[in-house]
Amino acid sequence: METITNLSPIILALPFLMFLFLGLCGNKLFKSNPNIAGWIGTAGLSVVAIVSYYIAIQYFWVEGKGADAYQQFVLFNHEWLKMTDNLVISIGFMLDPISAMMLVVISTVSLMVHIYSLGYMHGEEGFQRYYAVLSLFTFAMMGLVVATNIFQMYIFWELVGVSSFLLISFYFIKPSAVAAAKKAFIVTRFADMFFLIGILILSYYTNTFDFLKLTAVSDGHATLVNTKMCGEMFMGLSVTSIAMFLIFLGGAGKSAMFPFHIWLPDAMEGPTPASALIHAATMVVAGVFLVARMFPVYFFEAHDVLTIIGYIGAFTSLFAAIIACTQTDIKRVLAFSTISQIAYMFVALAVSGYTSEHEACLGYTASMWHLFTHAMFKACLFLGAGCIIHAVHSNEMNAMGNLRKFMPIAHITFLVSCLAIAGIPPFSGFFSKDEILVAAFEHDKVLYACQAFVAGLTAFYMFRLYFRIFWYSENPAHAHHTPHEAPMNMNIPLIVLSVFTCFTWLDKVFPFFPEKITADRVGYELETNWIIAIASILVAVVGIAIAWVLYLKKNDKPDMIAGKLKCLYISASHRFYIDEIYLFITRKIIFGGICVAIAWFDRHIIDGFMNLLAWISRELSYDIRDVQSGNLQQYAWGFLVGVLAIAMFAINY
Amino acid sequence: MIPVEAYLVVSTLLFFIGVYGFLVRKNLIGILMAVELILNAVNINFVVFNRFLYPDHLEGYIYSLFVIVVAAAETAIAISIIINVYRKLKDVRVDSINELKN
Amino acid sequence: MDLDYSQFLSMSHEVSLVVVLIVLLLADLLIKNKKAFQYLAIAAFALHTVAGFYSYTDLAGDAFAGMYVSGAAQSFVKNILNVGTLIVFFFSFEWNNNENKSGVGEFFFLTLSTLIGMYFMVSAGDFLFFYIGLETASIPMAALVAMNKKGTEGAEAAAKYILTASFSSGVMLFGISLIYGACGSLYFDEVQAAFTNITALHIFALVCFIAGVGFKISLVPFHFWTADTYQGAPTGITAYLSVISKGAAVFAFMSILYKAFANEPDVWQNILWWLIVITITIGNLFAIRQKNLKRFLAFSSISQAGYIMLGVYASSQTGMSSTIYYILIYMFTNLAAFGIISAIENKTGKVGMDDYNGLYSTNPKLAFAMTLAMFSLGGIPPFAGFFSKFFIFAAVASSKVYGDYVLVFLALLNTIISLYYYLLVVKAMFINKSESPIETIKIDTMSRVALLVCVVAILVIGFISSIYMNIYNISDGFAN
Amino acid sequence: MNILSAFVVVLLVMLVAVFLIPGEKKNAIRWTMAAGSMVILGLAGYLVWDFLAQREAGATDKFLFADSTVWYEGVINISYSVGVDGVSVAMIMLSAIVVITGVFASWAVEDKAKEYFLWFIMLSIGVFGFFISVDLFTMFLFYEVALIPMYLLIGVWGSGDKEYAAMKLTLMLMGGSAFLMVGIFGIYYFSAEDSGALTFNLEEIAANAAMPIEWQRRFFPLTFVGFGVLGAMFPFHTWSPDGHASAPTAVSMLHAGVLMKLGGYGCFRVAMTLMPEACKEQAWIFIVLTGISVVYGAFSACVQNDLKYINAYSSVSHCGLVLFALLMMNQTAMTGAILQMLSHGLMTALFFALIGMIYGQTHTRDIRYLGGLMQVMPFLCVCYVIAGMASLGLPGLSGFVAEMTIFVGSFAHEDLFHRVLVIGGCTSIVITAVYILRVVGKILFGPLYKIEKVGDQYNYVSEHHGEVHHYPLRDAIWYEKIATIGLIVSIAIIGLYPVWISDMISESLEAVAAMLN
Repeated sequence: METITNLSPIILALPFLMFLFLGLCGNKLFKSNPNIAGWIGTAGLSVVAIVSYYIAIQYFWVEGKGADAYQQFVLFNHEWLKMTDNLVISIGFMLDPISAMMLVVISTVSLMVHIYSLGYMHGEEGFQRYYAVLSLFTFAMMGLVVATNIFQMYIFWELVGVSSFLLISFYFIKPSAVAAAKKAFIVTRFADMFFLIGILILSYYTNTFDFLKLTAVSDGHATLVNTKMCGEMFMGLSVTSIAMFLIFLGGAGKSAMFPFHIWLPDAMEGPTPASALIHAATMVVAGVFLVARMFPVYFFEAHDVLTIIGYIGAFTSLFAAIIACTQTDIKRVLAFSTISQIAYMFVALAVSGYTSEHEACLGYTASMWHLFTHAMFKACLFLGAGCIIHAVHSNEMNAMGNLRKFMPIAHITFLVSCLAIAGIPPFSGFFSKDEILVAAFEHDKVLYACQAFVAGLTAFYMFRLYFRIFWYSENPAHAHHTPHEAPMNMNIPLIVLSVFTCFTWLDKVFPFFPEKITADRVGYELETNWIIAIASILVAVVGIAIAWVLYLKKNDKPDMIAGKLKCLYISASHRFYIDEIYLFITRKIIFGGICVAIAWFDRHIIDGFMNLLAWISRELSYDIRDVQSGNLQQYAWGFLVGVLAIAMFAINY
Repeated sequence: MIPVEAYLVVSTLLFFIGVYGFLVRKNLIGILMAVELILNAVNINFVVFNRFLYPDHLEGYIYSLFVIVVAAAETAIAISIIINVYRKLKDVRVDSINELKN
Repeated sequence: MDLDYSQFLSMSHEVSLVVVLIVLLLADLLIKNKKAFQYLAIAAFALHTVAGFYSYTDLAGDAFAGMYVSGAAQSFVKNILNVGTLIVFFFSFEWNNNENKSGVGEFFFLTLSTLIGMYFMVSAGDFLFFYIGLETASIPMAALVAMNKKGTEGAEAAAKYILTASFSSGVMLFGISLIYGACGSLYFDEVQAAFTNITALHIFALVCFIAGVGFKISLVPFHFWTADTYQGAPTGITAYLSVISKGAAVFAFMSILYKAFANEPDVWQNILWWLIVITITIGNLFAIRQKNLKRFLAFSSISQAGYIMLGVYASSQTGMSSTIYYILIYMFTNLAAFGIISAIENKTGKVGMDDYNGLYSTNPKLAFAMTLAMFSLGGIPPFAGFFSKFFIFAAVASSKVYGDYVLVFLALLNTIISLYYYLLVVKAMFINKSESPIETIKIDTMSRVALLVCVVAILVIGFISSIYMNIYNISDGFAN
Repeated sequence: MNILSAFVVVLLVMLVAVFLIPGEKKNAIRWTMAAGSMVILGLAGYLVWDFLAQREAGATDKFLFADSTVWYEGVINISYSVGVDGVSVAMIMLSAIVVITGVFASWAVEDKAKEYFLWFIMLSIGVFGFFISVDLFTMFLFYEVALIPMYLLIGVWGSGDKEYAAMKLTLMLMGGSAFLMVGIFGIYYFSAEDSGALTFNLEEIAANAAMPIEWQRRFFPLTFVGFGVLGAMFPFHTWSPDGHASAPTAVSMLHAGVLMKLGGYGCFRVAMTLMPEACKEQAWIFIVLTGISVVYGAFSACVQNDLKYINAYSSVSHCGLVLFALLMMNQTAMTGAILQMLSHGLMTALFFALIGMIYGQTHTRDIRYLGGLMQVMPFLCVCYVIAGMASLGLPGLSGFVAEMTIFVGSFAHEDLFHRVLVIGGCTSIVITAVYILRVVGKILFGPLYKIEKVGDQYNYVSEHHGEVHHYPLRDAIWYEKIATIGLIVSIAIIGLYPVWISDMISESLEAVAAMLN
């Protein structure tokens, strides 16, 4: 235990120090040879990874297991800002199953991305900056998952937001990148505002930020919230529900749930490895993590919100999947698939129960499980896409095709990951997604149907992607410029990550999640529900088959179908015009309407009033000038009238 | 005998005649004379008050004497200044001295 | 009762001034060298001033059966007047040497005789003596105003001054006569006893009296002469008018209000409330657009008169002390301003505000001094003007009456306008660019010394609390 | 000598020194300024340290380092009394930092440098004097001493429509102090029961609490508005955009960074502390007003094109937040308000410094005519991004600490209406992000705009009715770096480890908060 406690600060401190070091003096020191900065970053991060692995292993197999449930350790908790005696923001380190799991996910993917970037970002302007920001992001993400109190989470929440901003705007000379970065930051910021308000409401009633206090459960209630907030109403709604819904909105912003999803596709302007790390594997699941973290509160005190979350999730996953079918920019396809997969996780949480008796909390487990697996294969997909883009210098499908013979490693890993995400056994995605479907089935048939359909879509668009890239027809461009296999330091991460997806079926690995990661932290035996499993496999296969038919070879069926479903296709390919709506609201209404009006009001009414006062006094002074006429007798008149008037006044006073 | 009010009426009339003169006369000398009327009204007041109301002191009489004296001095200066004006402007009408205004 | 000559001892100020006068009268006949005469005159008057300081506490007492009263307060006031006059002499030195060669003797003689008139006003014990003082102070003033030989302005200013003065003194006398009729006495203390159970007659009399004195202090609407006369008069005399004669009139006015009309303060406070508001506002509104600095300062001094009257309005010992304090500081400040104007006018003949554009680049010292004066007039700390304003407002506010706070508030709002036009001068000197700024000038030693004195006074007086304390301690001398 | 008086004395010495140095010896003057302000900074640092030490040692009286000398007595009781609690210490530290950075930021002033620095010192004297005073009269004296140099500093050394701006600023602030003065008289003459001796001493007045409520009702609004004008409270804020836009760099820094804090500080120290009952009654009016200025300022900042206007309006928004939180009248919110003063002071000073440095080279502040500066002057631009992040409340920088304390504290208000207002205030954090990123995206990022590269030299090309100017561009030079880095470091210190300063402030607010509830 001591070792863990002593090691744990490294996980936060080291990335932060690396950020400061690389950020402040990276450019100066390594001007001649930027790669050193990359190596330093990678080395530092591998240390972090080792430490997190060690801690996770120690926790899961040695320290964590309590009498019946896994304990929640607070390894350290330093007072950072004291607002009142109770409302204290601390920077701490909480170790419990989900945070331990997240440590592994983050450090793994981050390390892979670090290694990968050594090749991918080689020779880029601002290489040091890139690694500095990666370190910053790792620091922030780690701090987020190990947060001991909701405000610490909010702090690091903002930090991941800004590091995402910095990475998206990495190519800050490209206006599109800048625009995307602004969009990402502002949209998430907008959601964060709700998060903040939620925190305010919650802390106002419960008078604490501490997760342990907030999520403490006894006899079917999240005790604190229940006692403090039960029955509090605001405008006919339970305050608890409002608060928890607002907090969820925060999560929805980061996790790109509808209607906050618009930033994620644009965020692909950033360097591909960064997208893999932030916008596929880790940051975007922060919302899921948040809901999981507050799960007891949601489940016991705001179950209506949980239901809403379920339906939002379901809708988003469907919505995103449909769009993904029509995109031609491979990174955007992946982005939408990410949105849809994260929505899955939300659905899983929504359909989960709390106790682990007869698999009630299967959804919770499945959600975290899917989070894990998805992180791995989606990162792998992105990195693979990175290799491809690196090879053909384009994001567009049309620039690709038939690449399998040029870049076999990328091809294999990509295929594996596609199979995983499509939910084909024995790859990891199958298991996690299957559990989600089971949970949904047991809880709510509508959601199940929706998710099952989305599973099919997923399989379809992923393999559409796969076929378009690696099969389809030779692209004439390749004749004079042959795509080449990526360097080794880019391929290793692909291999590693794809390996992660392959061994879930082992009965050493398989029971890990059910045993260790459950809502009440009590493990249980999981046996597979074969009916649903088969159903989902079938759906997936159908999806793949359709993709096979349409995209294996170049043919006109896709256009024909697109012609059939014209309006659907068009609107889907325009992402259902959500961005345009946003643009209209922000540009026309808020900017053109409110801001301009206020600015005008300020200049002309408020300021005008002040100027008016000045003008009045000046005019007055000109109007009365003739009183001083220079004529002696008029002076005397004034004198006399003055005397009489004053006399009148004084006498009648 | 004539009541005190009568005198006061006279003096008040005189005062306002003087004021009127000051306000309407166009000639500086005339204006000066109007001032004299005002002062005389004042003198009447003092004398009358002293004589009728407070006969046991002489303050009113004294005062009126002083007023007469001061008035003389004032007139002297005023006349000389008016002459000065005449030298400068060849004119002693009040309208002629409104260079300084506003 | 038979005349007791020892009473003249209590008139030491007047006596020594008369001596100075006679000496100068003779010297004017004997000494042909004007410069030497000036030195003599200034020296003699300086001597008188110093003597005044040494004789100002112990010689309390009255003369002429109480027509003349003198005490610590009165003699302090006279000392202030002396200092002011002395500074004016210093500033006028250059002018006397050049434009006024012919009339140096008259200049001093007339000035000093007005001064003696002011002495009388200040330590008047009854209306007769006050009236004599008033006229003695104002009649020679007309001649002084007329000493401006350039163009027709001097003559016109003098004519306007003397005629309106006589008119106003006529009105005032009418009032006094009515007061006499109503109260049966001209002694302030007896009037105080008799001036009760007010009738319309009393009020009308009072108003006439206020009008007469308000003319000297140039309160609106009795102020019309001010601007024209100030503009027309020689700058030195303008300074003298705007500070010394105004100050003396205020003292006299205050002492009379506090003595003769002490029993019915509400009556004249109501009148003053309105007079003050109107005076400050009108003065400011006129000052805003003035281009001629002398005229500008004339209107500024009108609004300043309004502020001064605030202290009178307070009708308390604090009010008196703050009034005296205000005038003391106002004297130094305004004299500094006029000193600079006259210095520049003597050298270049320029008095327009636009002529001052870019003055800082050519004459930084003058511009700096002018800035101090303007800030002080505007009541900006840490300059003396701030303290005087603060104390005079405090005197009004001390009554804890709502109406008084309203008055203070209105006055303060007016300070914004006044600050505006004071800053206009600063702006002209520091900010405005000018293709033909006033060339660098070297002002004569006399003016420089006087200017230095004023500037130092502006800078330090506020910080030396003992000054205000002393004034406070002596200023009960007015009420008895 | 008392350490607090030492601040003023040192400044006076600087005043004399600079006055004596002949104007053409510009470097001598600058280094005198630098040395002097270093001393000030040292004093401030020592003050903080010693203050904390004494509190540790258990010094319990409200004002430490108290010292009092009778000035006027009897007719009117004025004494030069100094003393500091946590709030004033924080403010003094802020002023010291801003002053020294301001000195370095105005290193490049060539025209009439001597006079410039003279007025600059005058301004600083007013600021420090204000913060150390516990006597209402001296406080007010220093307050106005701080106001008036602005006129000349802006009017002479400013840019754009400077005469107008300077005059407007001066008159509006003087108008504020006109309101204020009436309030001060009221406070003074009701400072004690009829028997007791009147006093200007804040502590005694608060202790006597002799002002009857019906008079408080009259004087509280006057006093609050009087200070509120300087605190840029809606609708009395319009001096701020023009004033800041026209002022020279260091003056904007000092004015937005420190002088506007006088407003909030005064509102808290004088209006609220001395007239609590009326404050409780009328707080809601001003809460609404300030709440408006929070959102209003942010919104109008979104569509400005002049960098300084953007920052001025954001100042309106942030300072509105200060008063807003103060009026919530609980310890946490007030602590947040003071923190916000600190952080806003630092970051807005940083903003103005950077804007000044950019403007000094491009000769335009219009964001429509700027772009891609990040490639040209990376140092300045990175600093600008950091400032922006601080201003939109990024954790780890001071803005976040302040705003979160304010929101949490204000939301603890027991009245629902107030809590709803707080939620309204929260929207400002989004709008802030919008206008900050608008600037960052437009002028720092993106491709070069109106900038041409000749060899290694970048030139800014501006055609100004007809003729074309080429202004060479460069990155920051040493004194600019000192100024910006100094500010950034202090922002980061507060942001990374806020607990000590927030505790220091909060403990000195305990009594007031208790009294106001």
